[in-house]
Amino acid sequence: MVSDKPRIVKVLNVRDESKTVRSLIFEDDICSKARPGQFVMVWIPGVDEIPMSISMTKANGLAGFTVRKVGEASSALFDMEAGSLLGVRGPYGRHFTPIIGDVMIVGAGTGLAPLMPLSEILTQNLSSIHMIIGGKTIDEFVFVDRARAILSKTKSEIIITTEDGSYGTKGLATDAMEPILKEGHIDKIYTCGPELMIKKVLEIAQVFSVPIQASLERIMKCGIGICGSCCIGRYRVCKDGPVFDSPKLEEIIGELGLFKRDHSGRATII
Amino acid sequence: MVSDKPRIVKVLNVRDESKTVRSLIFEDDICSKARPGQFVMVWIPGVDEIPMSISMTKANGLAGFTVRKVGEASSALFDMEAGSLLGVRGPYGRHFTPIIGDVMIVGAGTGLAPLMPLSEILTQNLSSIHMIIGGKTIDEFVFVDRARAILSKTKSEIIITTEDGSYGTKGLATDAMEPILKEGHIDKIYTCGPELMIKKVLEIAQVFSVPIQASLERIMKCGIGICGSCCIGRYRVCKDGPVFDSPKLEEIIGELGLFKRDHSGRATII
Amino acid sequence: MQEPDLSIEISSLKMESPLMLASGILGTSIELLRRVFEDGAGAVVTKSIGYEQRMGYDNPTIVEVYGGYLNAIGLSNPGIKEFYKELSRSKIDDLPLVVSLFGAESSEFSEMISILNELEVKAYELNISCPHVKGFGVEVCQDAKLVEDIIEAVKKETQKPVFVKLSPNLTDIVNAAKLAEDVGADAITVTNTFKAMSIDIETCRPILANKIGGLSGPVIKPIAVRCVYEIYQNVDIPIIGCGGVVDWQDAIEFFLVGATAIQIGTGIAYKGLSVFEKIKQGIKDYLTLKGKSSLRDIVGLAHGF
Amino acid sequence: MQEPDLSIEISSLKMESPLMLASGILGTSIELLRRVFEDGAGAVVTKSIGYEQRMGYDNPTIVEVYGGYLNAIGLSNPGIKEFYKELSRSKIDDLPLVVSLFGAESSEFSEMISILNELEVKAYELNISCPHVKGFGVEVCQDAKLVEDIIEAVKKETQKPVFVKLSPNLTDIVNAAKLAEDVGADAITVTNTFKAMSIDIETCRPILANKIGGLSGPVIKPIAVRCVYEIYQNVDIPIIGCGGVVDWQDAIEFFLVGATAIQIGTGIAYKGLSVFEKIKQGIKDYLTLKGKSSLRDIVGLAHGF
Ligand SMILES: Cc1cc2nc3c(=O)[nH]c(=O)nc-3n(C[C@H](O)[C@H](O)[C@H](O)COP(=O)(O)OP(=O)(O)OC[C@H]3O[C@@H](n4cnc5c(N)ncnc54)[C@H](O)[C@@H]3O)c2cc1C
Ligand SMILES: Cc1cc2nc3c(=O)[nH]c(=O)nc-3n(C[C@H](O)[C@H](O)[C@H](O)COP(=O)(O)OP(=O)(O)OC[C@H]3O[C@@H](n4cnc5c(N)ncnc54)[C@H](O)[C@@H]3O)c2cc1C
Ligand SMILES: Cc1cc2nc3c(=O)[nH]c(=O)nc-3n(C[C@H](O)[C@H](O)[C@H](O)COP(=O)(O)O)c2cc1C
Ligand SMILES: Cc1cc2nc3c(=O)[nH]c(=O)nc-3n(C[C@H](O)[C@H](O)[C@H](O)COP(=O)(O)O)c2cc1C
Ligand code: FES
Ligand code: FES
Repeated sequence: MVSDKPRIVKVLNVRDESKTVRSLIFEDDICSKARPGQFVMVWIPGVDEIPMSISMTKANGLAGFTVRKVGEASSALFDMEAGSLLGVRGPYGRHFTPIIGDVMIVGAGTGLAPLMPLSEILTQNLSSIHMIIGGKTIDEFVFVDRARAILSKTKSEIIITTEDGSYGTKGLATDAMEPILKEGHIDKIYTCGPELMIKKVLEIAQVFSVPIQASLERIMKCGIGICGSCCIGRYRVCKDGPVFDSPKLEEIIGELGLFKRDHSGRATII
Repeated sequence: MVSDKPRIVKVLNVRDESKTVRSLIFEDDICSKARPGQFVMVWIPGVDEIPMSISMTKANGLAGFTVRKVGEASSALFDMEAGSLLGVRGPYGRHFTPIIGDVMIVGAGTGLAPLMPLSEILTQNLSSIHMIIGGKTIDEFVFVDRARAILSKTKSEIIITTEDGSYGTKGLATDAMEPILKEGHIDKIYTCGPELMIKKVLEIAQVFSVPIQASLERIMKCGIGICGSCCIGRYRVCKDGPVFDSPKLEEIIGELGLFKRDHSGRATII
Repeated sequence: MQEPDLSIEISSLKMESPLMLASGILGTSIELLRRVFEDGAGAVVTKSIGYEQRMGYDNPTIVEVYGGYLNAIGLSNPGIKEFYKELSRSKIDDLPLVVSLFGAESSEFSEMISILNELEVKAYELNISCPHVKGFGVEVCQDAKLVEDIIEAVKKETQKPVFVKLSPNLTDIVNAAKLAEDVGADAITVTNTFKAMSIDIETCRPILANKIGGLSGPVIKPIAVRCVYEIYQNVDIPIIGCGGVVDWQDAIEFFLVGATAIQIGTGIAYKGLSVFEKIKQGIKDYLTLKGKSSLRDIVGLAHGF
Repeated sequence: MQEPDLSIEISSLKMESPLMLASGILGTSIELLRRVFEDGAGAVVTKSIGYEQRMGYDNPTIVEVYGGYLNAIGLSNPGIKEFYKELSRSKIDDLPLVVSLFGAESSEFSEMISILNELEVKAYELNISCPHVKGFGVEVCQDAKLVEDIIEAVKKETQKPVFVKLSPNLTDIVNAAKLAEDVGADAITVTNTFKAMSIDIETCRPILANKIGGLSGPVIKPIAVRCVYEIYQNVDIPIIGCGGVVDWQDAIEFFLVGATAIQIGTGIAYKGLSVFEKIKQGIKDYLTLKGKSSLRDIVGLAHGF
């Protein structure tokens, strides 16, 4: 069994994904075997330890995650250079279960991070992917080129939406779902991104009776299912998630996109 | 790795070997794989824990030791019946290394216990055994029949000596060594029994330049080489022994048969 | 033969199973607490709640060491008023719910209890032994007068059973237990975690943000078992054993030295939530094998030697 | 690059390697002590010696638990006069030999030292912290006045360095260390074992004949590391870390929190006597990798954060 003690890894490579998003690549055999949707607890010595989805795994023992500069911890990660030391423990949590068939992927921002390795497996499985990537405006898109490259391997499509119309179709990512779902050939929907988007994806999927898997975020401390800080309903995002199926998502619909808990455990409006 | 916590075993069978010696047979996979010369720490709940040589191992997971009623602990063992519970940990220590060739075995009393399984392996290896069993008087012999059965498998001989002449030749076990050694075909000598006898065996073997292995006894507490109570010279009987080769025996000749330590660690005359 | 009886009572708290969820483990939301109960816990203890909201320490708050875990969560909690709301969100009368409380003075404890009093809380556990938060933990445990005040204040405020959770970071845990009994505690919970530390040798720094944390898990079991053994010889109120229970064998050890019930925390990290059912089954099988009809028949047996 | 320098000094005790044999481990005979020195220990500590002969407790005196061992040897020792003979049997002037002493009062300690004084003993370690022998162990440690008396008496009797070995079974080990420093101790050894217990669930009885024993090995390391860390922030004399060192990584943790030297006991059960050479090599490789020329460069580094 892998220990829940941080393994110190060296950042080998930092890749700019956008002005505020970077991917950090490091060598770690265990992480390189992560399944899509799993996350690691990343220790930034002297700063913090935060959960990050694995956004990349390579056969040669490399793995990576993709961070958006938000607060102190993510900025510290964003500012790391090749050679910096990090601790990682994990990978933790339930992963996306890839199927063979026609699938839809709905993502936004760094929510795309776990959806990239998922797409890789899906296209290896010869699944067709209808990928909808949403954003407020053109600047904040990441992974579009990488997605195109992955999707080129099967009969797939990418739909880009922006709220201001500066890139792709004007509107919300979820607006682009219905026309495709109406055709009736989508077997499964995968999604990750802002929780209100996820909630909308769930609702639309329910209308069309398509099963979904969504990756959620909550405050994490232990990452291993004992501290309770990541709870949502009767579930622990770190252990029962972060990827949840439709039935569980329906159970927690009363919290989804509505409230989450802060570091004290107090429920706060999202 | 096997834990150094007593494994509770049930005594399956008690065999009378003489008026004061009994063998206790129990089921324990780990002990059934002991090598000849290894010992177990036997916990008699509520009484004591003492070292006992494994005197018998069977392919079906059975093992046994043979105890002479001496003091409190050995008497408690002697009085045990089928169904009694014991704790065993081990097997511990260095074992006899059987060779293929012509060997001599010199034993007395319960010192024969580890020499029996050794003889079994030796005869399986088609070695010839010259076994000398010594005793004060006819009553205290054990394992003679078993030895005969084992030795019948190869060209071997058994010589019995008693100090009072009541059984076999009159004299000491060691008196019977020279005539055989003089023939010059003995490749190795194995011995276990009273320490003064072992010392004598060593001295005779030195004269004939035959390598020996002897199993020694000292007070044991830990059995795993950390407490130091079983020390003899720079060695620990439990870990560096109980079976010692000639070079090590020569190193400790100044203590052998002369003094040992009591439970306090104080050196006392043997 | 009939199934052995695992039900126990600690004062007015009736439990179908002697296995409780330890405080601080998943005890943040009422839904999670209920889930643990449904997964086989005989009673569930909430995370320790204080008067004011506390964010707790920064991450890393937890790290694995050989045979256990270190944590320095730092008593993060939403504050008593917010927690009252948490408990009011659903019916809890069927839930064997124990609320764990911490505080620096007796008045804090009594105010908190007065807030919770109308709810169907089944018992209180006073955490006067958190090893890594200054002013709330071991310091409290050490101060006999303060312990006395707190327990007395709490007993005045509520009729419900009051458990006092002790720290193993004390030279004389027996004295602390005796004192708690004398001033009216209904049970003793032993033990909380041990002050400990883990250093990362690559970066040369303590791993926990708070540097020092509390050690839990299998490593502390032999010490916790000894604490229960010693306390059992000196007090008459029930003892709730806690520390390193992962398998049913661990639980049996605690019962044999005198625990009436057992709490499980870190065991969940090793075995998941099925740890309760697995241990329950193991205890039943053990009792059956030993020909005992009730768990009560083995409590304290190790003292007969 | 040159090999990193592992030599250290604790007062007048010079050691080629910072790894010492802990007291009670193989320290019964001068030949065994010498062997451990030859196998790579920088210094060797004898079994704790008392004024009178003691047979110690009945067997079982040792039992393995998860991640460690429990022992209740019971301070068996031949008595100081007999031990004087033991040490006189051969030349010991080249041996970095530390004699561990226990006793119930200061006069016992000074008498013992006056007996040994003419021998080439290099230092004394006062074991005032054995957890399982009434009157000689934790009780001594707890009694500040007694600790003071003992150390003062010993310092009066000898010029040799005096190490004081503390118990982790104390609520406040830092205070005990400060006290020892104040009255003249030359170094603090932390820690001794933890009072603990193991029950056999088949026979329902404590396994050790003495029932309660001392817990050692990897399980206690995070607690011992914390003790060293806290003491380092409060005293200036050297600290000898002890508890659960099995691998070089464990040793490094102790150095980083401030240990000048390390003692190894139970590690020998896991790794045999080669444990000293293996750890020494690991430390050298670590220092080389980190570009440090001397072990001294890493002592206490974990306090920089
Ligand atoms: C399973 C999971 C996967 C994630 N994957 C990614 C990813 O791939 N890329 C990415 O950029 N971000 C990811 N996040 C979010 C990330 O962990 C941080 O929350 C985010 O980087 C902001 O952290 P900060 O401390 O810099 O910001 P702060 O300003 O300190 O915090 C901003 C908000 O971040 C959240 N946060 C802070 N600490 C934690 C914590 N310990 N656990 C969870 N949330 C926290 C809180 O909601 C907080 O209010 C993931 C979160 C989870 C739970
Ligand atoms: C490696 C080894 C293998 C042994 N194998 C056998 C065997 O196969 N059959 C057998 O009958 N005996 C064997 N013994 C001896 C046995 O362990 C006991 O010493 C013996 O049974 C007497 O014990 P007692 O406690 O009944 O007698 P007591 O009267 O209590 O003691 C008599 C003497 O036994 C010795 N003794 C007591 N306790 C111990 C102890 N813990 N460790 C070692 N010696 C002790 C002491 O010399 C003591 O003076 C062996 C000893 C060792 C070291
Ligand atoms: C992550 C974590 C958080 C804890 N929080 C609390 C707490 O809030 N209050 C409390 O009394 N004990 C707390 N504890 C201590 C446990 O309740 C328990 O006493 C200890 O972990 C030993 O039991 P275990 O080995 O079964 O975990 C916590 C333990 C852990 C591991
Ligand atoms: C078998 C055994 C005997 C011990 N005897 C003594 C002793 O006589 N005096 C003493 O100060 N410490 C004694 N100790 C404690 C050790 O010296 C050491 O402090 C403790 O075992 C922790 O270190 P470790 O984990 O490396 O073993 C003994 C420990 C063991 C395991
Ligand atoms: S982060 Fe602790 S339970 Fe999920
Ligand atoms: S019995 Fe302990 S070292 Fe041999």
